[in-house]
Amino acid sequence: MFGFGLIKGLWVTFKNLIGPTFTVQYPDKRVGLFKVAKYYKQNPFSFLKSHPIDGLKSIVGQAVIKEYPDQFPRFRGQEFNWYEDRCTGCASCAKYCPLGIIEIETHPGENNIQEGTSYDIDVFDIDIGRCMFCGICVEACPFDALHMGSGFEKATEKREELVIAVDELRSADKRPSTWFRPQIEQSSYQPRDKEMDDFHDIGRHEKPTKEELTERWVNER
Amino acid sequence: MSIRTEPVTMNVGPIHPSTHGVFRMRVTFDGEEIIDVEPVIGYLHRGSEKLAEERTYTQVVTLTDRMDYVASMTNNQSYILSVEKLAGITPSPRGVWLRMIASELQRIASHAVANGFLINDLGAWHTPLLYMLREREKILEMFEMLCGARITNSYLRPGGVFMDAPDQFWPALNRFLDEMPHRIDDIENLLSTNEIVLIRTQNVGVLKKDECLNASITGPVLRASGVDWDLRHKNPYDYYDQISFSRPLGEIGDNHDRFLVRIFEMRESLKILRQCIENIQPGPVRPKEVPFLVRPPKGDSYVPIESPKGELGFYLVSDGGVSPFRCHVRAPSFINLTLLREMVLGDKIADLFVTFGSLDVNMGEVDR
Amino acid sequence: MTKVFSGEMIRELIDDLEPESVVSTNNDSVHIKSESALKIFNELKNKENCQFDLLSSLTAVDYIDRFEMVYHLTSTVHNHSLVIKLICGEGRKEPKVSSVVSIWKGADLQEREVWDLMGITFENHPNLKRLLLWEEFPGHPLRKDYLR
Amino acid sequence: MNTVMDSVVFKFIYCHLVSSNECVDSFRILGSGFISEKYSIIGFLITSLILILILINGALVGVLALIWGERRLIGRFQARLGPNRWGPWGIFTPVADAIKVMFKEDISPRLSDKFVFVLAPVLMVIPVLMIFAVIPFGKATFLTDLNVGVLFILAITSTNTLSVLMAGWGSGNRYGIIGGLRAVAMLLSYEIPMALAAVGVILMAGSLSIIKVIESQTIPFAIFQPLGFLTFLIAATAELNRSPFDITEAESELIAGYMTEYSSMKFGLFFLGEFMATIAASAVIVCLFLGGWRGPEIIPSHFWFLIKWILMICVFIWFRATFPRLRVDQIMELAWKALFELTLINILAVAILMLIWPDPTILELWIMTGINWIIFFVSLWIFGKLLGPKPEQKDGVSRKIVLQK
Repeated sequence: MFGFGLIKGLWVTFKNLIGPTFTVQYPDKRVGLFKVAKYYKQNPFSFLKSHPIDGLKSIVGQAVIKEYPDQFPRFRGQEFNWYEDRCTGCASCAKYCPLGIIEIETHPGENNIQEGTSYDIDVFDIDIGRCMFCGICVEACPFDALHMGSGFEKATEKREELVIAVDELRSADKRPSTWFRPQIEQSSYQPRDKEMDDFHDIGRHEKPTKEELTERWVNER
Repeated sequence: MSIRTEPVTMNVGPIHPSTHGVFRMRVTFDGEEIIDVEPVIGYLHRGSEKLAEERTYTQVVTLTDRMDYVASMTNNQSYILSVEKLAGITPSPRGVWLRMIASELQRIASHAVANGFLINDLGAWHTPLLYMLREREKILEMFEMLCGARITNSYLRPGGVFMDAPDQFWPALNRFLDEMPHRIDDIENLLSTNEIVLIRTQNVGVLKKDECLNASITGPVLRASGVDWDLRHKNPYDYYDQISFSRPLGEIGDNHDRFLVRIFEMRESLKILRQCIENIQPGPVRPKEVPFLVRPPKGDSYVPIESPKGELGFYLVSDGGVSPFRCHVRAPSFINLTLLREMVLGDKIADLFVTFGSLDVNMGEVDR
Repeated sequence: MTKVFSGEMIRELIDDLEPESVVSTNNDSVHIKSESALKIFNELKNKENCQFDLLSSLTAVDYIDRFEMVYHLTSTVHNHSLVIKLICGEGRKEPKVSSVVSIWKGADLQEREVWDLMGITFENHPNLKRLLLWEEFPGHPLRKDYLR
Repeated sequence: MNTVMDSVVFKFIYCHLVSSNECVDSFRILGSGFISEKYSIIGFLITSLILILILINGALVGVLALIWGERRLIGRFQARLGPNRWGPWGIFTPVADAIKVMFKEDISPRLSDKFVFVLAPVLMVIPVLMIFAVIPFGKATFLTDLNVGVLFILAITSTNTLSVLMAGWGSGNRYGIIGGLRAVAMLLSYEIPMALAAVGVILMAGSLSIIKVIESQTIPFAIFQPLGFLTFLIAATAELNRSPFDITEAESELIAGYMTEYSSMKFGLFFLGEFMATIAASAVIVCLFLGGWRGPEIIPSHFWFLIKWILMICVFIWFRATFPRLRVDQIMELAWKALFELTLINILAVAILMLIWPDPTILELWIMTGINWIIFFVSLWIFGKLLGPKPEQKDGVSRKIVLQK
C-alpha cells in the first residue's frame, strides 16, 4: 500500500533512536556514578567518600572523565621520534621526503674507533606544517633512527611553531608509531601505554650476543 | 493567457552544500525548469600529473591518495599495477590478496558515501548519510590498523603492500563482514521502498546504454544503464580471476538504478572479501628484491582497474629514470561528467543535484 | 580477460582498414599518420570485427622533440583493446590533431583537458576552451618547457 | 468579557487587582484588589498585558527548549549524541546559539530592497505569536476564547506567506527569489487542504471555538476521522516548511532559500518564527485532533496537554529525521490531486454520518469511527495506485536489478 515504505523508514529511524550511538566524546565525556568509579578504579561508595563533589555530579550523570578515540599502533601521528644515537646523518629522510620539508645540517663528529666515523647533527628541522604524514622518511631511514609519532594534538596559532627543531626532537617523549617498524609491532607495543627511551630496543635487528660481537670484531680481523 | 517569463542564470557553486566539493555549474533556469547547464571545474586543480614528474615512483603513491580522497586505496592499486607492469615486478601473493581486501573495503566505503550523499541531495536531513558514514567509520578504522592513516593511506607499494596486516585486523574484518549485511538491510528498508525516494529518483536523469558507452562513462553508472562491463570480471587484474562474484545491472539507467546498483555492489564486495579471507596464505607481503627506488626500463603502461567510480587507470611513461616521464590519470569521475548537461536538461532544479549526486563525482579526482 | 592487441596485430588490422597509414610499429602499439586518424577511428568504432565503442583514455605526451597523442580503445562487445599513438604536427610548433568528439562523445572533456594542459589544438572540437585552468593562464603546464 | 473571565489564570490575576463582585474568595489568596470596580477596565488591561507577557516569554522559552530538544532528538535518530557540551546535557546550547546570533555582523546586501528586507523577519514572528492567543493550555486556561478560533488560526497562518515572499524578493538574491516563489506556491496550495481538513472537525463540533472543539471530542478526532487528521498533519507540515516539504529552504538545492542573505538577528528572527510555528502548529493539532487537554483525570489537564504537545512536536522532528524532500511539482501534485480530494471525501463521509446519527451515543460514535477507518484505507489505496510511484515503466520494461553471474 502507498505509504508503507514511509512507515518502514520511520521504523528504521526509531530503531536507531533507541539503539546505541557511535560518537567518541573526545576529549572528555560525562558519565554516571558507576562509570566514573570504574574510571578511577574504585567502588562507587569509596568514590563518593573520596570525591564528594564529583560523586554528587556523577549521580546525575555529569561527572567528567577523559576519553580518547581508539588509536592503533601504526597511527602516523605528529611529533616525530628521533633517536640521535642511531642517526648517522645520512639525510636519507630529507632526500626521500616528497615535499622536501626536512632540513639536515651535519658536521664530522668525533672519531669513534669501534663504529667508524659518524656525523653530528646541527640542524634537523621538520616542518610539520607542510608535512602530509606519508611516512616515507621513516621508510627510507636505513638505521631506524626516525619514527612517526603517535600524537595528534599539536595545534598551534603560528606556522613557525610547527617546525620541529633538533632540540625538540631530542627532548620529546619517545612514543614511536609502529609504521614500517615490524620489529616494534611484534612485541604488541601500544604507543599510548609506554615510552621507548632506549634506542637499543627500537632497532630492526636483534641485539647482538656476545659471541656474535666476538665473531665480528675479533675473529674476523 | 500566457505569462512572459525570463530565464535566470545562476551560479551554483563552487561553494554550495551539494556540489560535493568545489564544483561550479552555470545553470540557466526558466522558472523551475533547467534550460542550460555548463559545468565549470578546476577549483581543486593541484597539478598532480606535473608533480608526479618530479617525484620517484614510491613518492607518487602519496599523490595518488589525494586524487579520489574517498577511495584512495583503489587509486593506490591502479597506480601500483601500472608501475608493476612498467617495471616488470611480480608481486607477492599475500600482498596482492591484502590489497584486494583493502580495495574492496574501500569500494564499500566509497559506495556508502556516494549513496549517503545522494540521499542527502534528495533532502533527507543527513540521517541516511550518517548511517552510511557510521559503516564507513569502521572501514576507516581498519585502514588505520593496516597503515596508520584513515584517508590518505599510501598503503600499497610496488610489489605488494608495505607491511602485513596486524593481528587485530582479522577479527575486526570478520566482525564487519558479519554486521554489514544487516546494516545494508536497514538502509534498504529506510530508502529502497520509500515512496518519496522512488518518485524523486525514478525516471530522472536517464542514461541510455549507447549514450553511456559513447561518452566513455564507466563504473556503476554504466552498469546501471545495463551494460555488463566490470573490469574485475572482464579484464581481471590482481587475483580477481580466482574469485566469483556477480555484477548487478540496472535496466533503465536512471538515478534509482544507480542508487540500487551501488547498494548491490556493496553486498557483492562483502562476498569478495569473504573469498579473499579464505584464499589468503601466509608469506611475504612484498618481494625482497624490489628496491626502494624503482627504475623501470623505457616504455609506457596503462592498467585500467575498476575503481568505485569507474575505470581508473594511470598512463605512465618511463624514460628509464627514477621518476615517471609522464603520468596521466584516466579519472572516471572526470569523464563521467561528460553527459551531465544532457542528463538534466528539462528537469527541475531539484533534480539537477540528485542527478549530479547519483553520478558520484569526486572533485579531487575531477580536478586532480 | 581482455584481449590486448600487440603492435603487429594492430598494424594488420589498420592495414585492412586504411593501407599505408601505419608509420611505425612498437611492441604493443602503433603510430599512425595523423591525416588518416579520423577515418581509422571511425572504421575502428563501426567495423564488425572491431567495434571499439569505449574510448578508455585519451592523452598526450611531450617527448621534447615531438608531441604524441595516445588513444586507448576498448570494445565492450568483443572485449579486446588496443593502443594507437599519433604524432601531432612536426616538432614542437603548433601541434594539431583532428578531434574525435564526433566519434566518441567521451573525448569531449579529455580533449579539452589535453588542450588546457598540453596545448594541443583539436580541430573541429565543438567547445575547445580551457578546462582546469582559467582562460588567461599563460602557457600549458604539462609541457616539458613550461617554466615554473 | 465573560468568556475571558472563564479563564482561571486571568481571573486569578484580575481579582488581585480589582475588587469585583465576580471574584470568589478562592481567587483572592493574597488579599483583594486595590482598583475599584469603577475603573475595572484598567485592571482588565493590566491583566491582559501581564498574560500576554507571560505567553510571549513562555513561547520564547519554548523555542529555546525546542531548539535543544530538536537537535538532541535528531542526533539520537541519527545514532549520535547531539549537542552536549554547554551545561548539563547541553541545555545551554540554544543560549549560546542565541548569543552567537545576536553578536554576528548584520549584513544587508547592496542589491536588497532595504525596507522589505528588514520588515520580512518581523512579519514572520508576529502572526505566529498571535496563534497562541486562542490556544487553551488546560481546563479553563487560555488567553481568549474566540468564537471563530479555528478560522482565526487559519487566517493568521496564511500571513507568513507574505513574509517569506518579502524576504525572498527583498534580499535580491536569485536563490532567495526562487525560494520565496516556491513558498508562495506551496503555502497557498496547502491552505486549502488544511482548511478543508478542519471543516470535518468543525462539522463534528458544531462550533468554530477551539474550546468547543475540544469539549466535543469524546473520541479524539484523530481516531474518529483519520483521513482528516492525516491531511491536516501533512498540510501543517507543509505550512511549517518542514521536511519533507522544506523546498523553500531546501538546503541541498537553494542553500537556505529565502534566508540565504539574512544574517545576525534577522536570521535569528526567522529561526525563531519557524520554531515557534512548529510549537504553535503542534498545539493546534493537539487541540483540533488529539482532544486537547482531555484525558483521564489522574493528572491535571495541563499535563495532558503538555504531553500530547511534546509528542506532536516529536512526530514533526521524527519526520524531519526520516524523510527526503519532495520536488516542487510533486508537492503541488500532492496538494491538488490528493489532499484536496481526500479532505472532500472526509467532509462528505463525516457529513453523511452526521446525517444518519445526528446525536450519536458512544456506541454509535465507535461505529462511525470504524466506517471512517474503512474509508481511510480504501481512499489511501486508491490514491496510492493513482499517484504513487509506478512499478512499470511506460514502455513496459519492469524495473529490476539483474545480478549477472
